[in-house]
Amino acid sequence: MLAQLIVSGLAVGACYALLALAMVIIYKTSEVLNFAQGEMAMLSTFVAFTLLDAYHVPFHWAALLTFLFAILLGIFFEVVFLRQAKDPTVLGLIIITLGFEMILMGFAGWKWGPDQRSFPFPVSNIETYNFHGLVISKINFWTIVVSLALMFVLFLFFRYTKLGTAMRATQQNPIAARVMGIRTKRILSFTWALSSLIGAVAGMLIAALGILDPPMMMDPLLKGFAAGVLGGMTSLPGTAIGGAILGIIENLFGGYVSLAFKSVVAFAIIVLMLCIKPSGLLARHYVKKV
Amino acid sequence: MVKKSLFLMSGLLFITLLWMVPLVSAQAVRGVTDTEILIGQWGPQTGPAAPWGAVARGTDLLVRIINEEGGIHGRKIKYFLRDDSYQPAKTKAIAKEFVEQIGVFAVVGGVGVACGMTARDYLMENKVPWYGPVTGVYNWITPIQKYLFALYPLYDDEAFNLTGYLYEKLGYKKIAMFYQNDDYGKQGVMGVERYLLKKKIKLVEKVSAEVTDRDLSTHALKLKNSGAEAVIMWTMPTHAALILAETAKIGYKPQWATSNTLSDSALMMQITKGLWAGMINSFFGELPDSNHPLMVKYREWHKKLAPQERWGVFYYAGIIFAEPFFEGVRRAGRNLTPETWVKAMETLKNWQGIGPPVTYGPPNTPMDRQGGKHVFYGKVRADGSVERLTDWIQITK
Amino acid sequence: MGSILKVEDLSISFGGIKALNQVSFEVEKGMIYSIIGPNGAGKTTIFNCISGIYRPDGGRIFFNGEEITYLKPYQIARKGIARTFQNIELFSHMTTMDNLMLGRHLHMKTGVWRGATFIYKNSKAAKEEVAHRRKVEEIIDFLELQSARNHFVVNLPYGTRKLVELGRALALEPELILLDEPSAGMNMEEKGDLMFSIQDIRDDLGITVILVEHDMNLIMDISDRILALNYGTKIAEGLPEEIQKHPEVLKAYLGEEEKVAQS
Amino acid sequence: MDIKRDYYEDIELFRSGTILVWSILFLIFLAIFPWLIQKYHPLGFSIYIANLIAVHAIVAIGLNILVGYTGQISLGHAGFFAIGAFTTVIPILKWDFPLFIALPIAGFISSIFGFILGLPALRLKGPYLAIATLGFGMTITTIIKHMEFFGGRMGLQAPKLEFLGTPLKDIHFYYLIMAIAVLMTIGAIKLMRTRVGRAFIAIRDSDIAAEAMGVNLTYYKTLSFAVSAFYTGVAGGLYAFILGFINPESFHLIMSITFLAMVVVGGLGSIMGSITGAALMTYLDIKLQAIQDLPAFGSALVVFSQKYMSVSGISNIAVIVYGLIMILIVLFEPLGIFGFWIRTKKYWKTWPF
Repeated sequence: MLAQLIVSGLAVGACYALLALAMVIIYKTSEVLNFAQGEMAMLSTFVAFTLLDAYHVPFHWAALLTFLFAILLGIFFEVVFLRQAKDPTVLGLIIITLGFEMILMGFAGWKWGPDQRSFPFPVSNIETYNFHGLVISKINFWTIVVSLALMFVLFLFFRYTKLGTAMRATQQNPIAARVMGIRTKRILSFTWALSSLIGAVAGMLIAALGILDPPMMMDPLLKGFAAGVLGGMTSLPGTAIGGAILGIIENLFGGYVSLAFKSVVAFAIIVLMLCIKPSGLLARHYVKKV
Repeated sequence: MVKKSLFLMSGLLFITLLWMVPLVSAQAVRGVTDTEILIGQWGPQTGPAAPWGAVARGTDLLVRIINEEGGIHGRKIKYFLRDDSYQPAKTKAIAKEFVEQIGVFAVVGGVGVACGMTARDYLMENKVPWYGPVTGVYNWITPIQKYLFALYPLYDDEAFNLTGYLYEKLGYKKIAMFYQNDDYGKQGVMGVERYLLKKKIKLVEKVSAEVTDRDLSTHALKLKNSGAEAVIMWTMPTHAALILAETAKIGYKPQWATSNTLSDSALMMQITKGLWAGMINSFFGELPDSNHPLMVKYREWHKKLAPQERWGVFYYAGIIFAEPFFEGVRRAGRNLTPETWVKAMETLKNWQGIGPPVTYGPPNTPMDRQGGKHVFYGKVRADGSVERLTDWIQITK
Repeated sequence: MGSILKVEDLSISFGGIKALNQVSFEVEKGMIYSIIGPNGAGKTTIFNCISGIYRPDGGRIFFNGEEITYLKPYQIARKGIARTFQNIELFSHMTTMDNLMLGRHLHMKTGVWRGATFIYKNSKAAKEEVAHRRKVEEIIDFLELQSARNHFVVNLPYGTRKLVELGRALALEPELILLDEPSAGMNMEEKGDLMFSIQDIRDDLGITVILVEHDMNLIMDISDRILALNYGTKIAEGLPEEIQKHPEVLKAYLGEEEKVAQS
Repeated sequence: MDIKRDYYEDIELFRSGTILVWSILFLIFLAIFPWLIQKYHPLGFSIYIANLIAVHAIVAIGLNILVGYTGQISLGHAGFFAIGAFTTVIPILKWDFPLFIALPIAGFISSIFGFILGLPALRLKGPYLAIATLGFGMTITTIIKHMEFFGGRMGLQAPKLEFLGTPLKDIHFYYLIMAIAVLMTIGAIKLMRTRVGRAFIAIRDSDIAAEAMGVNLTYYKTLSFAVSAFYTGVAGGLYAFILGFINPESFHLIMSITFLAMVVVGGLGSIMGSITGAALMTYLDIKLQAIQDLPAFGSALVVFSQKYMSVSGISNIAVIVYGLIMILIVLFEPLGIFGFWIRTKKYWKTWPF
């Protein structure tokens, strides 16, 4: 049972990590906590659902179109709402993302209604791979693979591409970056597009794991946020580790201690851990210069 | 500056507009005029509990059918549906709006225990008839309220009898329970445990899920490790779908059984990708494809009046929760007041629409205000249709 | 006159770089003591160690003979050490008056209950508040900040903000005040006024001053003693005239100038 | 004129005659509101909304002390609200405490929890504090759900209140709530103008300088959480009686977010802003339910929904409008309604120019 709990925990953790990844990319470049992340992903997933269900588009085309939609949605939010904020406070930004979350949630409810649906996904959530008695459903397995692959690609992207370096520069000092000829506005739009895209991947996987309905991302998003914080909010490997730890702890706690408190134990642990290491697992702690 | 003042102006205009939402002045009997009867219902149309909102829209269909057929005693029904997002503070505001601003004759249905409980005393104090809260808990009948008639079969008794059916008729001795950790799920557990206590055995395992949980792999493992032959499930559709997928994943296939809350087999088959087949379900209303003459009629009207709605169980439950109310209105005659309505309701004896047979009486015991005392059992076939296993069975004495 | 501040072998390093390396010095009561050195020499770091913002890796700091090395900043303030900051750390959304009133924080007693419940003029909290406002007015007069009295400090010019910060430190009624580049961003006239203010602080208010400054004229004019640092190490200490001629100091500054010339 | 003769005038509640007059007018308005409104709107509904607004205003003020004045973020105030509600109702139900004792006790219990939450907050900033407070709010409701002492999942019915043997009606309760709200507002205004309030603002603007000036960060940060929790706890206690029935399920994250929205929309660091923010957001939240019933606009919406969206989801328009209002206010009035008020005031003062 222990091994199985850990394996299932890893599978869930991979979903958390994916969402955390989407949040972290934005936080890295613009220090915005995007509470609308979950609903952006949900909306993208609904678009995919409509393409598949109502227009019978083949899955790969539907996925591609959905990714395109997610990218546009990310850019739309950045350009139409966030960019309009003059000298925003951290709180103001949070409120903007929360407001956008409500709009998206309302829109999805208005367009598709509140019913639960099953998301047609080519990989089954019931068929399993069996490794020496440990079972993992195909979709869980592929979720882990996808999140690791995405993490790796992003890592390379940030480290070695020109755009990635520009994004890092924008994060560390936006004014200097602008002086150096980096078009920070474009970088920001790009960041939102990228984040929304990753969110859409996560949304489709989560919908395929369970069911598709407007509130489907509420719980995963909070856990993703928690995983991101655990990993330090700025570190890509950190989010992977954070997600995995969170998933495993949750499952072990649920399995051996109490199912009732399973969903809040994560937060208790995070608070405790943050008290010991306030900047998360893998982030450097900056001392403010006076 | 211009942009900002425009923004502000439109904001102010909007707020004033909201203030002007039309009011209806009070009549001699609140909500009853020569030509109209006003009734209201709240239901979550937004937020996480929104799937339940279909009930309130189903009632709307029944109202339109009645109006199309000429109304009741020359009066048309005017129906007000308000969204409370499952937030009690809003429910109470809506109840006050119904009574004081719109001036309804009665409230019908209404989802949620906490939501309804904030409004119950207020409605009763103002002598507003309330028919059929959409939850099967004791809160509605204890203490006995003169103007409140409950319909929904009590979760507790339903679970008690479902366990009996599994234990006696189908011979399952190792029974586990999977429930949602709220008032609804807790009452299910109470009923199941009450039955097993009578037989002097225990649940082999009871596993609860929080309403917000979306990962049930641990729950599934616990159920599997218990080795139960049958699992009774007392959850909402989302958790039902998740737990079935998770147990299927680890190769655990017990006999599942569940409450009428999950009796929307078509929906459940769809969201569980077929795993719902074989489920033993209790039902408190006719099956969606039933040949019951009323069902045939309602389905025809549904196609005509509200084709955009799915003919799901939650939806036509809105009809079930309103039918006896309108029967009471009919029996009360042209002189409709809360008092005559209550008197008329108390004359219902084994009256049946598409729901369970309903009996009320003068309020001597709580059960005189509990209408739905029957369910029947069915088994879900592989194609999503339901094989009716029993006729209506009385579950509440 | 006895020593008011004694620093012994103070060391601190950040990520392997020694920001301070065994620096020792002693300040006597009633002095204007200056610390000079090129950028990155560790001047501000000394201030941060004294006021408790950094915890030194080694060494000890004594204030009036009492060790204060590992005390927290607010405890050190309570002992009687006030400071200003290089990059102005004012409470920007408060008025000048309120900024200075915060300096009186330690001398006031009003807590939550009294603060929330005083309504009438003769309540204890009101009386205390009024008494301390009177005190703050004196400081405002002293620094000639009347015109900025009720303005939010965000809107004030840089030089005035520097003065407000100085006033806030004075409001604490400290025995020792640490001024971190008080003249930065000021014009000649303002600098002149500031010089007199600093002297008045010592002479009229009897407060010992430690100064970190780049403006050599100002330092040489008003300092009683000077400490020169380079790369976190003490290179000289003495009277202004001695420092002016000290070969290490000249090298540190000239050396720097050479580098500047080359780049 | 603007000449002050006495230092006391700076800290007076009413800094000028105009404010005094307006404040008195507002109090008179509150006192005769039930009488004013009954002509146009039946009593109970308006009184209920007014009560709800007053309670939300107390929460918003409390939250503003923490968020606007001290600069800490909290996504867990629904937790304090729940603590307040349950710890008010339970002593009254179980041990027959009178309300005026139970309510402050609830406030203090809540502030103890605030103090506890304040401890990790000492070391946490930004997203870290957000997640910690968010977790706190969720944990509190989960604990309440699982303790039968608190009525478990079933919730608790608030007892009927009596005063000298006569049961309190909504209208009596209105005056009680208003009195408490006014007192707590004055308390907050006063507190923010004295030593403690200055320390809070100092921590927000520059914690390093505050500490160097002798402000004990540990003490004042936790104090801010405690004061904020006290306000929220008292409000929670009143809320329980407004609703008449409390269930842990109602104190969810969305509630915390709504509180935060009230504060930001009203204006960070402004007590009056908190009150207007609470009033506006509560009013909209209730009133937007009936958006389809608006003349002309409503039926147009239905037609549009039928054509392009779904009719079953039409109520979601309210959510969309609510979210949009939140965004627009933050975008165009970063200081919230309070900021708008200040600008209008300036505009009128300098009017012909």
